Amino acid sequence: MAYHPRATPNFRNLVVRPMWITLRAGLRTIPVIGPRFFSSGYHGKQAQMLDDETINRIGDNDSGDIIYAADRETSHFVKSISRPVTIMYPYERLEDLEPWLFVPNNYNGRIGVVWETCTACKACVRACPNDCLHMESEVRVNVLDMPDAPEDDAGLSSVEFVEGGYLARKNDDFEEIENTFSLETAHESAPQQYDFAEIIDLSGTTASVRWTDSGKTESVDLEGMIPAEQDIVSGRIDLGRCMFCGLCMESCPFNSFFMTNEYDGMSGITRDDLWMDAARTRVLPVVHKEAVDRELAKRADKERAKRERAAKKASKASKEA
Amino acid sequence: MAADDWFDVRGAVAWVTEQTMDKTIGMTRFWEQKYWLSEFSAEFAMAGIIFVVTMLAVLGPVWMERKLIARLMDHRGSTIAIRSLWTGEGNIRVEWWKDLPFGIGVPIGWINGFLWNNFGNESSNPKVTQVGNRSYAGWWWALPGMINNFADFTKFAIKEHMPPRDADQVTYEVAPFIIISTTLLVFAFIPYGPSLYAANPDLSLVYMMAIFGIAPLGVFFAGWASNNKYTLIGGMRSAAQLTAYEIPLLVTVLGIAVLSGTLNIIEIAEFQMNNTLGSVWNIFLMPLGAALFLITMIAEVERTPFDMPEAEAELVEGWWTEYGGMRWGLLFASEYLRALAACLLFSLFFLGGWEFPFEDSLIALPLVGGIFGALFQVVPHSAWLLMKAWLVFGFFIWVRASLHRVRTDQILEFGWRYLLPLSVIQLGLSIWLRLGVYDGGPWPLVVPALITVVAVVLFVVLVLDEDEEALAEQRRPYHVSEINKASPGARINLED
Amino acid sequence: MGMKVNHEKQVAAANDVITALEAEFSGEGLSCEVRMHAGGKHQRSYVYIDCPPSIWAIVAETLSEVHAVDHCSMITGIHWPEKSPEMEWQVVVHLMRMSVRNPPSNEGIVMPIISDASILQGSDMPLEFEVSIAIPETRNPSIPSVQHVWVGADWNEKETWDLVGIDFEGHNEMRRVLQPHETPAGFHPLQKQHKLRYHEFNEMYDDAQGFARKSEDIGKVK
Amino acid sequence: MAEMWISMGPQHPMTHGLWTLKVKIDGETIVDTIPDLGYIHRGVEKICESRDFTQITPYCDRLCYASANTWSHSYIYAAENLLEVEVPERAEYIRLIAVEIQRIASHLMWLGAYCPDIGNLTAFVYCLREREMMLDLLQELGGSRMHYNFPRIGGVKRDLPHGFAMRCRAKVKLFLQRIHEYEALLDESTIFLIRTQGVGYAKPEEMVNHGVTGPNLRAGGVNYDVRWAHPYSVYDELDWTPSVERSSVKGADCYDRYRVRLDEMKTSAELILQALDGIPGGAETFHESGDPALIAKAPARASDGQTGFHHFEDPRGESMFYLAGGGDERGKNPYRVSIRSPMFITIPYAAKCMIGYKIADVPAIMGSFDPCIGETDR
Repeated sequence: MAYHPRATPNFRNLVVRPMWITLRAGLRTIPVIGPRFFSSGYHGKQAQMLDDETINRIGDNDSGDIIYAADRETSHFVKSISRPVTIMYPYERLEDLEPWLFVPNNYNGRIGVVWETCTACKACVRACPNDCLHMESEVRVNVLDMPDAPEDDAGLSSVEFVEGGYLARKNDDFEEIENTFSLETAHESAPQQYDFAEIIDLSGTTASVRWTDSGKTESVDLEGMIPAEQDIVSGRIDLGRCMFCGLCMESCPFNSFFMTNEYDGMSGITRDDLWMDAARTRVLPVVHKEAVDRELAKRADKERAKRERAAKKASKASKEA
Repeated sequence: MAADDWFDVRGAVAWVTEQTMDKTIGMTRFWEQKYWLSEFSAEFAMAGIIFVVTMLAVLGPVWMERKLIARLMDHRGSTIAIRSLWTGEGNIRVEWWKDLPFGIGVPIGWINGFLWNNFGNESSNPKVTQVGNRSYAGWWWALPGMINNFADFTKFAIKEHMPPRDADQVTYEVAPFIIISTTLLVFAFIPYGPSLYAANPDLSLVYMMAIFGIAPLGVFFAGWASNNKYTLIGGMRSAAQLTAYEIPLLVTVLGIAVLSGTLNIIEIAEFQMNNTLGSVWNIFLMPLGAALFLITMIAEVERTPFDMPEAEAELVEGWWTEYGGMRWGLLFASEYLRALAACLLFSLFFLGGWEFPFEDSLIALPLVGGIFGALFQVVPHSAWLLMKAWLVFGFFIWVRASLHRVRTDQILEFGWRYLLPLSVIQLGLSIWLRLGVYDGGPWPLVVPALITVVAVVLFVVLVLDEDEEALAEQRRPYHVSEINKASPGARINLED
Repeated sequence: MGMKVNHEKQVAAANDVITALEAEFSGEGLSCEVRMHAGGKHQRSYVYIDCPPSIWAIVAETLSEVHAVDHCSMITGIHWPEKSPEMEWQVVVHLMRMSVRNPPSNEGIVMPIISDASILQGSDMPLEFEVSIAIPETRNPSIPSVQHVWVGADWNEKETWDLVGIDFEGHNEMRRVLQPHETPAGFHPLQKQHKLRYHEFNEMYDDAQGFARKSEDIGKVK
Repeated sequence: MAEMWISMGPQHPMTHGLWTLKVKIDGETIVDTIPDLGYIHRGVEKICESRDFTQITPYCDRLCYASANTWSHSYIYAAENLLEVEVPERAEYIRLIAVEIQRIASHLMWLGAYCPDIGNLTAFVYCLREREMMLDLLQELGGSRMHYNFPRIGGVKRDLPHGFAMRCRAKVKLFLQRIHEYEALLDESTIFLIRTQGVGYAKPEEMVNHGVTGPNLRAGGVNYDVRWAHPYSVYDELDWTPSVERSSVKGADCYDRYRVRLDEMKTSAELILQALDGIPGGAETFHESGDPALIAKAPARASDGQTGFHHFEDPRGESMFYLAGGGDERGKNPYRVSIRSPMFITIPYAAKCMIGYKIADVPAIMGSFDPCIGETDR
């Protein structure tokens, strides 16, 4: 069978051409003259973004200074060596270079739960093929009981201070931590919005409490406090068994189960290190603000409808009586 | 003349041993013994010096290979700098000196603390400091990556060696020592400079080629003794290849001896440097010989494209597989020592030994002559020899990076059917040159010029035979023409 | 060049095969019908054959020679312990008529045939077959092997015996392919009596090396 | 020299994955071979019997680690046959795009792994560079790089992300130009041609009888492609032909199998571009996941008598799932899942193809059949 002219086994093709190609590859890495004289001339070229019909329609308006090269364009880290594809991992991260790959809810990273809206209905525990999710309880503030402004407290809060119950005090510097804190790079549990304490005894407007973190007992005025409760929430996730399939996220009826973008902080030495507790899998509501707000609005409407029905039933009962 | 410069190691060693013998045994009643004793201890010291020089010289090629191959593959290779001794990696500093007994480590701790505080923390690259990798490419003049060689050596020395269960114990243990000892013996007669050599017998060339040829025996022993079918096949292939390339090598070296009229390596080098004798480098007199020598040496040292026995997809590591720990370290060191020996021999035989190119004409230049004269006085001539050897090793790396690995039967066929006749032709040429053209004094310059021009023309003709019109029409070997394919392709024009 | 195989022609070709088969094996309890794939976008037809184990070898040969069924895709063994006495084991064989003929060649080079799918009909219409063979209640189920008809069925039969335990008479060098060679004879994991203890299997954490887990596993073939 | 058995594997540069090929050699030529599989048999069929229909998809992803999407789609089509689900048109187009991108990535993985077997180390890096582009596209679609869990019964998990069509067109067009580079790299290299042409002949009718399908069969000039013979999804609405190679009379050698796969990559790229143009509702519109245009209502239970099977064109051959309904939990779990792996049938045939060649040719022949041991051992 005839060989391609470049493939005929002669001295030129077998020895001279490969050696010249290798020499040029080596010379290309010399800092100044390399990229100028020996560059292969096709890495990181501007890719033709629009298809032909669109180009004829709107003309080839390039997108200003944003150069999109279909090849992954990286490594400004080592100037003299042009590496169009490799990401120098600890120094460069993929989500900085290609943000469209890490749209917040489109990436199957570590599991994250917005505890505020989780009602521990165990749908995710049943949905998981590998049985990684395990129930666990956590002291938390019932979000509906926290009216932003006193006047619109529609009397929805159903939990009051009770002896043996819990109360929470808002820690004030939470707002700015919440926006700057990024779980991917901090690799430790997210900051808490409240400090929780166990109520020992109630007397009028003051109560003696024992703070759960520090363990100190203190008597505290109930004015600025918010009632909290011990709730069963799904939390202990065995990441050693998890295969990041995302079925739990889809099965959550209350839209409070998300897959975060974190892919590298989850290693451990023993299997038990891979057990993640409620704090480690917390996702701050601010990350999925719209989903959380939609969910809260839905629940608030359901609660209000329930109240009206109860009121209507009560009024009907009182009419008959 | 290049021969005599200040770096006269042998003279100094002889003087020192003589003085010590005079002052010690010369004073006693056995004073007659001081003569042979000083000569013996001088030779003994020179052997030690040559061993140290060789070990330092072999560090060059090992480091060069690692860095150049990395550079060809667009990364920097190992960048561990000397600074990593005291900086540690990623904010973690191992205080190893605390484990030393009897508090020996304490002063080392002080020095380390001082270096850590003054020269350890910052790096010019912001990303490097962010990640805390301080040993990343320290100062360039500290040869980043050189420390890896010492790290590798200690790893080989420490690693446990597990001989295969029912290997043939005796031959298994003997094989690596045959290889490493013959390789080191080769350096006994390689002169690093006019007065830097361990021994200088008259027939040093014949001895050199004999000791160089013993390695295939060790290789075959290693292949056979490790009781592993793959290593047996690898050992056989390697022995066949080495013997196949031994004969053209010997015939080419014979051509050199004939041209220089001696069988002593130092005299060959002198012949090329001495203005009264030959004063023309042999590479210009026998370019074909130089090419043959390089090819056979690459095969002799088992480097790509001739390293079939050692690394084939289905042979895994060839005859090296069953060795580990220090035995593998010795084999690894012997591979690079043999490569260094090959480069030194090439520069001695063809590139005029330890003479700087055009040394005499540079000194004779009108204006700058003086500067060159001073330079050649100050720098010891062994440095030029080492420079040439490392350049030849650079060529070896370039060959390794670009050529395909050739199959065993193709290697043997190429060895027997092409190299052997060519080397015999080369021998005939050198005999004709020596007897017919040479008349005692320096070569008439027209002879090397003519030979070099003919060689270059031949090479260019060999390279440029390109079939232009076939290339233009991109004739492909396969015959999948677009069999009346539906024409979705037409919608995407591939040519742009 | 149309890519769509004509649906009516495919059903017609299936019916031809069924009438031929029923004519030949009328008495022996062979029942065939054309069934439709119910999912996806296309309702494609395939030939379903219910065949007693005794005549399976002959049916296979006729399919292979007469109806040009040249490809055996898969042989599956299923174990129905509680279903019914006459079907404790079932072997489902999937065959296919790939309508592949030797490509012609001129001066040593093969000329591949790319035919137009829309005009295919009759015996060169690609068809799918599903043959279900029910084996009545027995300790060691076995059916005749079709290794000699389609060599492709060779490793399928080995795998079926290895995992489900249905033997194939006339299959030379039957051996375990997917399980380790030293698996005890008689252990076929896909039989229904082997329960998967995965869900409540949490001792893995408190006793990773399994020192405490001695009770019910000793001596029993797991 | 007397004949001796040497075993290549289970850890051996030649095997792409964990399996052993016992080779009886006389000197350098091969006399007899026995393949020995089953090293990574995970019992996926047994695990699937205790999972419900949606939970099985992630396990089918992990059947073959080089082409996860094709296997999960193959299972989903069989499950849709079992549960009688009608898939919306847009979901079928999105599935086709995901499967064809995965086919290109799988063929690139094969080409990348095949060249070092023959000694050409640089091609591996070239192929992985292109595969990186394809994995980016799949990461946008499925959410991760290797195992996506992308298809659902009755549709897909999520619609094409914003800007996906634009990036996909750019990357596929660049890939079509880069294929010329592979042809330059390999067709013009003498050593590659010497090592692959005339090595590992496989006769067409022998292959059909042995059950070999896919690119290995089409290399012998046999035009059998499941997407063409039993069209599922929307393959019959797009304009394409299977890539068939004109091999020599003695059969298909390694070079023809390389040619067929290179041609198939081009066809897949063209299919993606056509699908992007022809997707109903346009590639730029975006539907929330769970939208009826993306996923249809599907029953979660399959009663006892129901069965479903589907042939699917995997980059290595014809993969197939057979599901019998009526498992425990009142039919939520399948009673039996049977998986046909193309390589489980092709490897024994490939082992027979090697008889008569040299040991140095074993990696070339075995590599050209593109074995993927994950799906072989299930």
